[in-house]
Amino acid sequence: MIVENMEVISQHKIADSVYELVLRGEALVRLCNQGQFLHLKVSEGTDPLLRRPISIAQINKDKGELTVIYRAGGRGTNMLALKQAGEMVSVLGPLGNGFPLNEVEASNTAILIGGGIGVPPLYELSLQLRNMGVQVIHVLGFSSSKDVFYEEKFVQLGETYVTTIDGTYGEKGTVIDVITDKQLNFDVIYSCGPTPMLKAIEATFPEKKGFLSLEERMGCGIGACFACVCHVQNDKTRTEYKKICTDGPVFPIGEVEL
Amino acid sequence: MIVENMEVISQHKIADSVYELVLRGEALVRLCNQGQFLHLKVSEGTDPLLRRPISIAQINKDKGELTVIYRAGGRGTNMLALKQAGEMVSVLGPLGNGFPLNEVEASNTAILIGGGIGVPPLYELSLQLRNMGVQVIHVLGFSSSKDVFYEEKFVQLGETYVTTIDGTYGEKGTVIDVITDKQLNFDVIYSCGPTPMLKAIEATFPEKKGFLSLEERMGCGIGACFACVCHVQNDKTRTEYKKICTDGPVFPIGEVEL
Amino acid sequence: MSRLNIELPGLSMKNPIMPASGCFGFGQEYAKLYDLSKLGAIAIKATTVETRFGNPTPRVAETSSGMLNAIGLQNPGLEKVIENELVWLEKYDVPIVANVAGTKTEDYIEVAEKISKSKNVHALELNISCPNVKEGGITFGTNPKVASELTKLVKEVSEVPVYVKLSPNVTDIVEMAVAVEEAGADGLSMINTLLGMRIDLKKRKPILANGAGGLSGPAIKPVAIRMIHQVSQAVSIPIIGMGGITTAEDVIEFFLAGASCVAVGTANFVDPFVCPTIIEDLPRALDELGVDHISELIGGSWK
Amino acid sequence: MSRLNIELPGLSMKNPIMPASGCFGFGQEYAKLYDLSKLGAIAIKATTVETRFGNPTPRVAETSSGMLNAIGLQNPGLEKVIENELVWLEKYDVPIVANVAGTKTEDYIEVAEKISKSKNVHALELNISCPNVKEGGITFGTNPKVASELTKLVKEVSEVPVYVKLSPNVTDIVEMAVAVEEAGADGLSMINTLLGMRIDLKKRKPILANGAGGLSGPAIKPVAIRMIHQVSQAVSIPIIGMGGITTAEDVIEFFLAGASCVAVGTANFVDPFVCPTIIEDLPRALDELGVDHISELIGGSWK
Ligand SMILES: Cc1cc2nc3c(=O)[nH]c(=O)nc-3n(C[C@H](O)[C@H](O)[C@H](O)COP(=O)(O)OP(=O)(O)OC[C@H]3O[C@@H](n4cnc5c(N)ncnc54)[C@H](O)[C@@H]3O)c2cc1C
Ligand SMILES: Cc1cc2nc3c(=O)[nH]c(=O)nc-3n(C[C@H](O)[C@H](O)[C@H](O)COP(=O)(O)OP(=O)(O)OC[C@H]3O[C@@H](n4cnc5c(N)ncnc54)[C@H](O)[C@@H]3O)c2cc1C
Ligand SMILES: Cc1cc2nc3c(=O)[nH]c(=O)nc-3n(C[C@H](O)[C@H](O)[C@H](O)COP(=O)(O)O)c2cc1C
Ligand SMILES: Cc1cc2nc3c(=O)[nH]c(=O)nc-3n(C[C@H](O)[C@H](O)[C@H](O)COP(=O)(O)O)c2cc1C
Ligand code: FES
Ligand code: FES
Repeated sequence: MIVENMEVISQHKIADSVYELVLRGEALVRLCNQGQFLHLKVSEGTDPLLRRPISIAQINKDKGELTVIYRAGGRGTNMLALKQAGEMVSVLGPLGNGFPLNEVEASNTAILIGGGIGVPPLYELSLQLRNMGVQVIHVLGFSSSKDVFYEEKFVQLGETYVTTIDGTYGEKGTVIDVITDKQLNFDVIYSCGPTPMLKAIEATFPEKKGFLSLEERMGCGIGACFACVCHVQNDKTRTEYKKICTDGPVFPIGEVEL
Repeated sequence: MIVENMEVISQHKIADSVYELVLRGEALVRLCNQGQFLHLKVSEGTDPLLRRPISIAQINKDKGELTVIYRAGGRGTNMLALKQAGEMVSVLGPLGNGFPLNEVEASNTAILIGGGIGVPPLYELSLQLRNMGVQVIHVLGFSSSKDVFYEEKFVQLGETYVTTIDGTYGEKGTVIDVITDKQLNFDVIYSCGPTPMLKAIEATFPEKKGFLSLEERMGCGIGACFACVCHVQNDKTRTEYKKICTDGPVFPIGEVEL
Repeated sequence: MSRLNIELPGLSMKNPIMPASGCFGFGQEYAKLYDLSKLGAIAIKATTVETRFGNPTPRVAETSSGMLNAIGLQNPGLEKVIENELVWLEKYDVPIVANVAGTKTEDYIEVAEKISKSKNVHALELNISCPNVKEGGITFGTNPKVASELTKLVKEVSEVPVYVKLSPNVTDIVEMAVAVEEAGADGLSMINTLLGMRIDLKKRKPILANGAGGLSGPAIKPVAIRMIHQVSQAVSIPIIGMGGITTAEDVIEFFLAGASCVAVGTANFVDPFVCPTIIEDLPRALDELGVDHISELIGGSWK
Repeated sequence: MSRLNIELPGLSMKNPIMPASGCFGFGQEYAKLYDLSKLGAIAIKATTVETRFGNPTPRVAETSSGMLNAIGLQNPGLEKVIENELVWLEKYDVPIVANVAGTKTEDYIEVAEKISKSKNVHALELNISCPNVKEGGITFGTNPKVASELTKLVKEVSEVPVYVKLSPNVTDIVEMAVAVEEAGADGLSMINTLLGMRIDLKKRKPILANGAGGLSGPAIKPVAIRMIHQVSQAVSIPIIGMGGITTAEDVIEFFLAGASCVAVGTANFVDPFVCPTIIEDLPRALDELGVDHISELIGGSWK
């Protein structure tokens, strides 16, 4: 984990309030894996003060480039969205443990379930799984047609279902609806998205092997401040904990309380 | 006085830590006069919070451009120095009352005495005086050779003396030294620079007509916060005051306490 | 139909936005920029019995997301404020909140009595919390008994409702608030500035000529929100909220904490148009939250 | 010849920089980034008698140039801190300041007595000011008599010097400082966080699950500087200064105010390398001011 000033190579709006940002640097890219995240400083001064945790969507070690995809909503991400090619961004990373690849074999089918702005880290994961010869199914859930992004990119890597809650694009309903309706078969689950979605996955597929990527408000991002802890499932003492920033953000289904 | 987002047209380092910044806008430029100042917001966020007062160095109403020259030293000016062409800067202005032109006649000689980063506002003043047919003499004082800027530009407008305290460029000594040594003759003084220099001018030429541009830490820049007040000379009650931002920054010699 | 009007003791406001005392002078400068009748009210600069020059300069210093000031209650004095400033303000359709300051109890009483008779003064704001006056101003603001007595005396002479402006530089803000409520205050105004200091490294002395000064701006907003959240649950008089407000969202945060209207201070220095900008922007912010009238939000974080 | 070393009760420091308690865990995470022996000292996370999970999440919220936290003293408990964390830290050549917390007087005494016996604990920091513990932690920090009694009792059992960490949420910080000095404190540590709050507009409740939290970061620096400036003139014990330090210049400002060494908290979250960066940068900052040794600056703004 290092701090590096990375150069903005490009920044594009790819859906309603959603931006794709490509950063280039020297050293940091080489350390990154699927499912890890970066801690970005969006401005020079002390406002906003804290870094913003954003997942890695794509890693290009040859070019020394990283892609992140984020929704601009609050102060920090709105300022990030103003960055133009050539400007520099201070990046702390890579942080956390990404999606494990060694839990799946070439003969397996993996289902990658993304919800909204939880979709991005699944892209690099899918690239890696495909490299290993794993069959991938993507189920990408969004609120509405205006929020959909990266569908074509995922289609190129495998079977892809897009759902929207309001039915304005793809299937109408939740990701769970699609999986049950289409009776999709798979050996392992990888998922990232809002907590209600992750809870539904855990409840619907209690017997499946799976990995969930969690979110929490963070201070340090490196395990020192204890901002991002969660309880461990079935812990009677209620004193055990995991830190999402360093023990996660990816946890096996059933490990921590959602 | 308005608030306008102006575009950075160019930014160049012209001396040690001294930058020349050209801004373009729609409406603000047309309101500006020699000796007035702008209040610049150097960043989007709330840090740094306050605007920075910077004098107008040149006004190009045809092109809609303003030039300012400033020394990057503290947090705000250092951030301003990072702005590149194409970026926007929020500008409040024009503020204050500039150097009066109606106090001098075409047949007169005006001496323009600048100290360090007080030199810039004298440039537009000199252009205006020349337009009126007034003879101008420039005496520009700097600390050292590395601090000197705009000499050639002033030379094109009239007799110009450059002094440095350490003698590494031009005459050695203060601006007062040069004026007395060379026995310069003039009808009216215009000056901007550090307070000790202004005091020396007031003390050395008590009988001359003259105008001094003052500095003080400012809050609002528009006369509302009472941050920038100074006492009035010979005020027995000690309750009279002038606001540098709106009554100044230019005052006739003898009006306010330096 | 307005979604922004607010009715408070003495103050019938078109919208809940007033410039904060000391950050708007007596309005003359801002009147050149926009129509002051747009404002919900105006809190004018602290007025003392006598003309005051205030503290030596520098009087302001910047801090991270904030500023320090030690103006020292510079003002033309009671008589001139009434005769010039308040009369000049009569041409605007906006209620005036007169900020009353002093060093001795009698000063407060004299200012309160006389200024409250002015036609357009609809409320007093009793400034017992200015950190920049040496002779005693500060003890009024940190001692509940003293604050309560002063409130009583001022209430006796004032012809308009009295809002007491609380200092945040206390251990127990609720105790102070309850004390002045019991003494008859019609409302509270909070918070005044936090006491702070910055030091000039080269000169090795405080940047402000006065030494310490009052910290204002976005930096102090979380302290203001916390105090209003506490106090609004402990008293039943309304609160004029302030401390770092810059945007319509900030206004809503103060309402949810428990304020019934707000004052905008330091932000006027960064953007002199900030008050009308916030007023215009509020309906959008209410829409986003699905709120019809801003008054529905008062105390929403604890109700 | 060092220009940065500082000698304080119990603490022989290579340089005046320590990470602040709660912002550095027990050092394990930062040890992966740089050699902890570079630090002047380390203030470890607050230790309580029992294992604590702390408050529910969200535990942090951002503010302008600051942050709020309500971690709630999460820590593995006295025994594990001594056996695991402190033993692990022994491999570094750096004095440890153990931050002692609790809810009852007996808790403080037990932690102080036992932890002060650890080989590398060179001083205690008595945390009477944590705003995030409900049961009474806060009253220790706001009542001079209670603080003074606790200090006496802890001094009796501690084998190392005791620094009392003061809360800024008081009317009279000097009164608190003098009280604990008289009770035998070897030094002061100030300031802890200011009590603040932020409200989530959509959810209409505080962002922190705990409601209020402690405000830290550059936003509070002017308050810290002001308090250290006041207190250092009133006491003769040394002060560990903290509150918003981010740069070498900030360190110098704290020294000029009256601190004898400093702690860096929130800035570690923004840049995990900030402590070594400041240490490396300090000689340049001293050069620019023409200062030989940093200790020359202590109290320079009022001496
Ligand atoms: C491990 C991890 C990976 C993430 N990956 C992505 C991603 O790839 N794309 C994306 O769009 N978003 C991602 N997020 C969420 C993203 O961090 C927040 O949307 C973002 O921090 C909000 O910042 P803001 O400036 O818009 O909001 P503000 O309201 O200004 O934020 C204020 C503070 O709250 C924190 N905060 C607010 N919302 C969240 C949130 N949902 N999660 C965590 N912290 C929050 C901010 O980090 C900041 O400290 C991720 C979060 C985590 C924890
Ligand atoms: C009317 C007027 C015209 C000016 N014109 C110019 C100019 O043309 N070129 C130029 O280089 N400088 C000019 N100055 C000085 C310039 O405003 C300061 O150098 C600048 O504000 C310092 O900001 P900073 O971010 O570098 O320093 P910081 O230390 O970050 O500033 C902190 C705060 O102190 C204020 N401050 C610090 N030094 C000064 C100062 N000398 N005068 C006023 N405020 C100060 C800042 O505005 C800010 O509010 C002018 C000042 C005034 C009042
Ligand atoms: C320059 C300045 C002058 C002030 N003068 C007064 C005053 O005269 N009377 C008063 O009650 N408050 C005064 N205040 C405090 C403000 O009214 C307000 O309570 C405080 O600044 C917090 O709000 P803000 O953060 O929006 O500025 C002053 C504040 C500033 C910045
Ligand atoms: C996340 C966090 C946790 C903290 N935990 C403790 C603690 O356990 N004990 C303590 O005495 N202070 C604690 N503090 C206060 C800091 O030690 C310090 O006094 C305060 O944050 C001001 O310094 P800063 O602005 O540099 O962060 C904590 C601060 C933060 C931000
Ligand atoms: S964010 Fe600090 S421990 Fe996870
Ligand atoms: S800067 Fe506010 S009155 Fe001059």
